[in-house]
Amino acid sequence: MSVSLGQQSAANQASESSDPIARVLSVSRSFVYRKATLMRQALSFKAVDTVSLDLQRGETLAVVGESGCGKSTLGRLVAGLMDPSEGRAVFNGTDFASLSHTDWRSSRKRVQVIFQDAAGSLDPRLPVEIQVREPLDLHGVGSPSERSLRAAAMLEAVQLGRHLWAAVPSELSGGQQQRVVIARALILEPDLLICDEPVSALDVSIQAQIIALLMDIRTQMGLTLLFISHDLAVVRQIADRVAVMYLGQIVECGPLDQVFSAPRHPYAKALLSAVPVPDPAAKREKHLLAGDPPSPQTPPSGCRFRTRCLKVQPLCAQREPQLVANGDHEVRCHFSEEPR
Amino acid sequence: MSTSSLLAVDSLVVSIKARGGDVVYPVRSASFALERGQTLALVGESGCGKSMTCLAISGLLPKRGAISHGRVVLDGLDLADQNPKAMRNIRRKQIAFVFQDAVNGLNPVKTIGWQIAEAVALREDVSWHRAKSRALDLLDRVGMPDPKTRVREFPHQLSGGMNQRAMIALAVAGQPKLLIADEATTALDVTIQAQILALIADLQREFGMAVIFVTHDLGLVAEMADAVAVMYAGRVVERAPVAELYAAPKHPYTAGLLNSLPRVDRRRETIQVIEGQVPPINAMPSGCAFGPRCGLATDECRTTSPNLVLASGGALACHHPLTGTPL
Amino acid sequence: MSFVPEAGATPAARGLVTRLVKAFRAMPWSVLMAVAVLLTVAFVTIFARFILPFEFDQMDLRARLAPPLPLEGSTWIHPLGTDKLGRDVFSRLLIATQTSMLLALLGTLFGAVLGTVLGFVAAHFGKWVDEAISTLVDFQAAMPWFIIALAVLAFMGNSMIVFLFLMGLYGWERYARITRGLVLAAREEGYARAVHALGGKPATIYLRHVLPNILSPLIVQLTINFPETILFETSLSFLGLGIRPPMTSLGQMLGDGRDYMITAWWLAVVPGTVIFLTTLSMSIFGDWLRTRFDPSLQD
Amino acid sequence: MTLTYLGWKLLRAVVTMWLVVTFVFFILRLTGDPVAQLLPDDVDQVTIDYYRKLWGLDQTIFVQYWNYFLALFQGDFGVSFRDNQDALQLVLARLPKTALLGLTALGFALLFGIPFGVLAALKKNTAFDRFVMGLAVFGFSMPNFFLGILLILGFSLQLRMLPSSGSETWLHMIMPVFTLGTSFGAQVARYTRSSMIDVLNRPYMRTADAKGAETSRRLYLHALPNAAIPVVTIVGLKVGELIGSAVITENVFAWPGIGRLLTSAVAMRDLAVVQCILMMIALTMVLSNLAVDLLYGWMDPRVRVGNREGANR
Repeated sequence: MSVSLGQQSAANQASESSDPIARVLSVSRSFVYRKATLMRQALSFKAVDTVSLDLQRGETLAVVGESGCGKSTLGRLVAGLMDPSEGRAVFNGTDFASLSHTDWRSSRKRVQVIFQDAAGSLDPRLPVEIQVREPLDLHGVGSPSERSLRAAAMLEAVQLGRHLWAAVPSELSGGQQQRVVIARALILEPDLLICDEPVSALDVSIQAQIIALLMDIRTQMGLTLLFISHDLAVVRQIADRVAVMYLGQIVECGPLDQVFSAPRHPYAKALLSAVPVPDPAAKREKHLLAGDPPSPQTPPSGCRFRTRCLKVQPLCAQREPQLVANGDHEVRCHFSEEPR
Repeated sequence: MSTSSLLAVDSLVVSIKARGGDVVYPVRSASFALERGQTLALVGESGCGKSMTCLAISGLLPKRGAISHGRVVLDGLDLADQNPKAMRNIRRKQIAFVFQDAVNGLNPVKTIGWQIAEAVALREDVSWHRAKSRALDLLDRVGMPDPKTRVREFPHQLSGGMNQRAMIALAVAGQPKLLIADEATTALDVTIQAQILALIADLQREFGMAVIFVTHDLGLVAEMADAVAVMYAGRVVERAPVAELYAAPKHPYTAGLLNSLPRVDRRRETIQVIEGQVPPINAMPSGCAFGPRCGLATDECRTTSPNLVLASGGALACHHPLTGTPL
Repeated sequence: MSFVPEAGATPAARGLVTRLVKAFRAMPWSVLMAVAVLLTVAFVTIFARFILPFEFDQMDLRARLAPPLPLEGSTWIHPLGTDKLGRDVFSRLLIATQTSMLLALLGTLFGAVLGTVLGFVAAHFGKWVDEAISTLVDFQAAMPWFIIALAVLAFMGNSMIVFLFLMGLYGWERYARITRGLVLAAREEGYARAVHALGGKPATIYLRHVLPNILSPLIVQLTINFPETILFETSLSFLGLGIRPPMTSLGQMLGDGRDYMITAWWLAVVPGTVIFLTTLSMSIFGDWLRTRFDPSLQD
Repeated sequence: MTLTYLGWKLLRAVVTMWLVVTFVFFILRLTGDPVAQLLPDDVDQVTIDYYRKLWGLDQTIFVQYWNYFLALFQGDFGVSFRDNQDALQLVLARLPKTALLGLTALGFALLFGIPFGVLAALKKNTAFDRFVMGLAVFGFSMPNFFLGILLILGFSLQLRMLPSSGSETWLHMIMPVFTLGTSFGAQVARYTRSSMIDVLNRPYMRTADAKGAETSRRLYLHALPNAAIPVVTIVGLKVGELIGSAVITENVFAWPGIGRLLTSAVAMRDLAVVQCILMMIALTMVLSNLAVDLLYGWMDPRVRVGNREGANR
């Protein structure tokens, strides 16, 4: 795979803009939840089950869903951090599976990931300035003095006070740690940034700061963003397109405004209505779902959502609905609501 | 503060002795009142003292903590003066707690039924057999699926939502006058959160309980509360009926929070950010604690801490309250 | 909750050495005394040859079983008395301490390096390599090593090489277990995963990031194992296995002195006290180190 | 679930035993010709060949391995080299004395270790806590052979209160039990304390407090059942150490048990006896681990009844 260093030219970007920067084609990923022994076979379940997604250059796609729906696994598949059990994960036209170890490592200059646990993803022992510089060291970008300058510029860009650059992570607050993680991820000037719950561990006022920062940097650097979150309010603020996942599958995917203002899958509808709105005057319809989501280890037959669905029909247990597109809005439901 | 209120907290100060003899004050001044059957939301970011306030109310402060000033009056009785034994009786019958982490909040080696029955037996002198059957009724009441099986199961066998239902059953077993829900739904998924919120509202009506909702989620407050008390750095900085607070926040911190909050029902043009962070508990600035982050701060704010003053239907601690409607 | 230090606040000390120096000032008296004992033992271990008044095996049959100093009949020539062959107990004690400490140090370090390396190997390769190493770890943990050592010495004969080998294998499984767990944790959720995602090579991840971070718990384990290794050596030598005459170790001296308990009790008590003081000091120091380095124990 | 758990643990016990047997088999072969090892030096070639045939040493190593297993299964551990007695008989005759000493010491250690550990945890960071834990550090830093000698010096030679060797009366037991139990009890106290402190900080203890449960109820019904779980595990793991210490203690006090038999057999390279004792101890370890696993499963429902499907924490 060819990886160009530095800034991509505008012409280059324009010529590539038609094909997606990253795509997954019918990917699945299984995990073993009971190891094999002499007497019995191993049991596994699909955390991600036959998902296809395209990420267009410059867009922000949000993947939403509740815990255990497979959204984080999907993020890792797109990032090439995990091999799919089935299907292909393609970045810039190259299948991750076809890369050698060396090529895979240099592909990290183009794809970066931010995890939820900022404190955990930083080395507790090293000053943050060194850690922000480290990706340049790892990939041998520029001379040592250039690297330090770029690290400084990046720390300025994420607005981390200069007096904190020599601090170790435990001396920073959660918000500051997340700024360092963002700086470290962006110093290689990647094309694609995958954010896995980047703000959910943060306090309300700090959350707003980080979201504002991400939106700012996104515009400046022309980033493509895959934004994984359970917080639908944050997603509404930041995303262009949204994919809703339930038990390893995408149940609805489309432009943000269409999905949020007129969800067509009963799960998406219930999920959206369950999010409280900070406005006592807002009168909203509630679609209260009963029960817990079934275990991904034993998904129901037919439609996976049928055990909690308010409009379940006999058909739902018999046949699994497929993801059906209506324009750029896809829905997986036998009885999806007509677009308004 | 009206004397007929179920609960009146007045200038509460909580101190904690740290190792080495230092004393810190997680709660510096908390005042609010709660009427019977009403819901008060105690809102603030982590470390603002909201949980500590509730632990102080119910006598559950850690060993090194103490109420060093102020009054907590429940039904005419000042709880700050009560001995541990009396407080235990009050927790058995009058104040109940629902904690955030239900899975770890329940004892892993006891069955769900045992733990609820224990709460029943602690409230009234009934046979263990009777307490057990009450436990089953309670589980049924809180909407536990298949309660006959669940009553014999252990916390690790249940989902997070089911554990929180069990925790609520345990809390209402004593038929309390006051239920304190401390971030009770924070760890749950949003569809499960909606179920639990509906359940609490339902039980509140049925038992006529007053509820204190401790949370950082302003969306949740808007849906659940009658009145709100906003805390910042150990102080209640603004108090108001919920509609008023959201329509016209007067404290710059409240307004800042509301303006910075993303909403699921519409996209904001811009997110207005409160710069900076909460000051550390052992290095509070002089004057108003919010001063260093406030755009309206003046010299007065930097020198004198504003007192909580009663104002139309609520109370406010600010030298320069906002008057207009928010953006 | 983590707060930003205000400008002017002292930044927390970092680095093992800086932390140690800082910690030294805050040591309680018991730990200070333990450190003093350990430093003395270290001094003796290094300089025993230069300070001993007599050769440790130099006999003086005219002055057999002389008592130690404050007792009647004692002399300044033999401050700790002499043994059945008139050898100077003080000189023997110095050499015995040196032998015991060097053996314990070698054994502990060998076990630590072996265990740590195997822990990394198990975590890195996973699958059957991990299974095999984990099985060995379980086996070693399940069987009392002292008994195994006795049996091996019986089967293979009491040679120095076998003895060293047994000491080196003592306790390796604990390091392996700790290392494996910490490496896996760092890889699953932590900074190691993050550096991998940045494009770091495994060697970079392990040597630059993981090893320095897990050093503290490993050092703490070292301080726990060291006194146990001392006891392992001294116990075997006490039983007449392990170190045997003409060489001497603290255990060997004690085992020897046991036969003279009625007539010359000091022959047993003197080396026993040295063993006890050393293990005690190491335990006190190790405990203190653990509460400082293990945040879960600081409350 | 319970059955699977049990089966799994049994399997592990069998694997451990197999490893021990294999270990002994190979280490015996590794040291050279067992015939040369086991016979006096001056025997002629005919005798050597005779024994080689008798012990099947002329066959392949796999056949030998198999035969070795068969012999062990039939309780044939060989013949003691010293007096031509059956090794197993010799060991079994000594077993009750060692069991008496070991179990009494274990009881002594638990009797003191657990209550003091619990009390220290409840009175954390007080003078009492520091005193008990200081004592515990002394206890497990004291080498048991030295403790034994000090006791003999004090109580037998100076005060002449207790007998220094033998096992005839209960008076003979006092010093050995104390010697063997002290270090173990000190460790039990430490583990109990830290386990208890951990439990007392758990959220469910606050829940119990919020219910209005009184102190004794919180202690006995909520804290102790949880705190006991890790203590049981640790005690099980440390039984091996106890056996090791017993060998030394028996030596110090001339207690006629397996430990003393072992050391004398080792000194004389009486391999049949050594191998028999090794197997015996391995079996004890395996059985005690099994007992701990069962106890553990009984005490901890998270082990006994696994996760129900659909419970995603």
